[in-house]
Amino acid sequence: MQSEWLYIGLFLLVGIFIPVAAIVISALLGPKKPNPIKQSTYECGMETVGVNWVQFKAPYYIFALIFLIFDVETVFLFPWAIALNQSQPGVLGVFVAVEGVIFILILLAGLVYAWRKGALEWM
Amino acid sequence: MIPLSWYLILAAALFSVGLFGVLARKNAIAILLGIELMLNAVNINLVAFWRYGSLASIAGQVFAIIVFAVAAAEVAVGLGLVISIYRRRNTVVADELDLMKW
Amino acid sequence: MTFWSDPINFVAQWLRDVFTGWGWSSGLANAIILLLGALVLVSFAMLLDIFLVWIERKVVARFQDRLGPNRVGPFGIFQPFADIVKLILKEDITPVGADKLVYNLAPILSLTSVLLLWAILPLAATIYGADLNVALLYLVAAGALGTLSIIMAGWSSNNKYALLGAFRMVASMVSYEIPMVVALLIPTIITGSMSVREITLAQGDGGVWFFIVAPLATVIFLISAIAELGRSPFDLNEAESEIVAGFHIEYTGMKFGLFYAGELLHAFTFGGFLAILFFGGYRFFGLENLHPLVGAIIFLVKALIGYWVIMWVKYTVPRIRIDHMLGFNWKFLTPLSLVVLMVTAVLNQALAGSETWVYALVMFLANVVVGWLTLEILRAYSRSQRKAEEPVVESVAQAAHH
Amino acid sequence: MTAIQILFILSAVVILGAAVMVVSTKNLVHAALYLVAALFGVAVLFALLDATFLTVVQVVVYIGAIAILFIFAIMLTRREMRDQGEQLNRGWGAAALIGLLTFGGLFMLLSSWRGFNGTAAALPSGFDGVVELGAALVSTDAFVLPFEVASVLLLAALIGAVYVAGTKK
Repeated sequence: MQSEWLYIGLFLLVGIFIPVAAIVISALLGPKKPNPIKQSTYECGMETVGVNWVQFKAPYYIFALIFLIFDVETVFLFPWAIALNQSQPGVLGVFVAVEGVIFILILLAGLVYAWRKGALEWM
Repeated sequence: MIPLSWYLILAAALFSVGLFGVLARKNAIAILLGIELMLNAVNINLVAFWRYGSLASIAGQVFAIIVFAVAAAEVAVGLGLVISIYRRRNTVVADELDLMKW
Repeated sequence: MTFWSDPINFVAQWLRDVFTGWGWSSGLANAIILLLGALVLVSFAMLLDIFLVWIERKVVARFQDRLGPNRVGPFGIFQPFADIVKLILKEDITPVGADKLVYNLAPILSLTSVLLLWAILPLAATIYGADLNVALLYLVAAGALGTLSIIMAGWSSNNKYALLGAFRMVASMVSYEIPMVVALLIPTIITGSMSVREITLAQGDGGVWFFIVAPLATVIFLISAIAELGRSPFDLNEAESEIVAGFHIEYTGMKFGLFYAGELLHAFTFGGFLAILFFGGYRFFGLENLHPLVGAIIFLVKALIGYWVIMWVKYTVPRIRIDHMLGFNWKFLTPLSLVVLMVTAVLNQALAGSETWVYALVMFLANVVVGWLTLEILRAYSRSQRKAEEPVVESVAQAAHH
Repeated sequence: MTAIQILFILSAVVILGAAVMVVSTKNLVHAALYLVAALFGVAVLFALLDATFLTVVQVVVYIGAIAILFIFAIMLTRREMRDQGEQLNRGWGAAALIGLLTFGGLFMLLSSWRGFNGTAAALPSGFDGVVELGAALVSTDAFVLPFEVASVLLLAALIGAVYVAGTKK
């Protein structure tokens, strides 16, 4: 696996180099005439009112939270999905599938709870 | 080849830095950031012990995955508590949350 | 192995001989060859990206009954080059109060996260980069970096609209990541591997393309891919009429160009992954055996078709509201994908060792049944909704009458 | 000094430098972004340790989900996000001492262990960590119980977090 990671590491370097080069070339060639109006925050021509870091609705956070739990769940499911095909056919194989099904059903119960609690609504 | 000691020393240092963050930070969210560092130090150790120990038992990696789940649960509940407290008390400074002091 | 039968590996082998002939160690020679390979592939992707700009503009013009660029070169094909020159020569404006480092890192990370996907694309049987055994999770991981770049751009711009757009975008991207990951789990179950190369191989000799075995997963993957890309109908991050342009509102010149290039290349790459996961990748009924380059062309054509479908959706369907969008994901797409996953897993085990056509047929029928049940449930739900609303409408009408 | 060792030292420097910034920077969003850098460094270490699956999981879960949630929480709890001012509490000197003592204690403890300078055996050819992991997670002799318990843990976390964070004022 290490040569695969070496390739991806080199790919990362090249992938960072290309956009950096683009920005540097553009910075060298482009004009630089800053003035306060040009650099002010863009709000369709209106003067900016108040601070720019406004506070957010809580639902954004709730959705990110539910996502976090489900994301971790999928991490567990990937090894299970691979183990499915490695297991023996027959009753034992179905048993392996059932283990995962139980896992998913428990998580679905969480989703149902969040749904009933109204956490999936955009308040 | 990297000796095991390098990983262990790095993990110990990372754990100590995280511990400092947990003890010294005022902001409750920053304290949770420190806990994340400590959990990562633990994970480095677990995986290093798996790699340098017996490869046949995959226990080190399984433990590391369980740590991922625990970290996710901890962050979800911890940040949930912080936000709930913030709504009621309008502060996230851990020292000011002294309702239960007595 | 001659040059004609396998050009890429032939050149790699030749370079290896040259390098070791210079007295380099084999490890260094290998690293340099990999670096050259990465350079060639990234340059190819960027060149392709330039033509994607032209394709996108031409196609959207046809959808909207216009001509599109037609002045620079035949069919306006050199228009993107003129655009690039313009973008390079534009002034780069950093707004007051922006967090400079994060502000500059965000567009770089945005394009890099897309380019990283090309490291695992199998272009043909012998033309592929890294054959990771966790390639599908790698796809999700690169998407995670993209999400991070958006939140960095939105936060560092010091602009309300930018932050609002970033929050919307991230909320939708992470939400739709769940059905996407579940859709990725289904080819994993069928193949027993997360490697994109093995998934392509499993759809070859003696196998069927996975969109027959898993039609619902194909649709779920397509929908969540469109959401992940932030394209219409899920382009709430831009929503010109509400938040002007979303997270990249303050970006000018080349930095904006990087976001734009990243978006187009991302869409094309997802077209490619759609082809790999569900439509056989570089395979086309044995035609790919003629020559590796034929396989690469087949793959690119399939990816272009996938890209075209994404464009077709983008320019046909209007934007939907954010609560509808998140509701659609969490209340419909996620439960549906998990149900499909469970059915696929159990059937895959029950059918282990059976003939390919039996396996494909049963899987297809199971998908049809699940899809039909879903439609029935939806129909019943909308009927009950309509019943709940009707009396209100009548009473309002009566009140107005009196 | 081999290339692998140089790579290790580079990532170690990144991890520790970023970790120090996480616990000391005043801007909390920066702290979260430094955390991302530290986590990415740990992912590189996992790749060096041949734990392919954990490498991508580190990026997917930590950077893609946990770091995002942190940034959301920071933005939710700050009316004005650029708060300057002191971020360390009064006892930070004692905390630093405890941190140093912990490191010293761990170092003493570990260096007296005979496996401290152990080296890794080469991976057997055809070793696929993901397949091994999957087999272990579903095997009744190994980790099927933790596998299911993890699901219950996540369910509990989901219910708890939605209950705590979702209540309206």
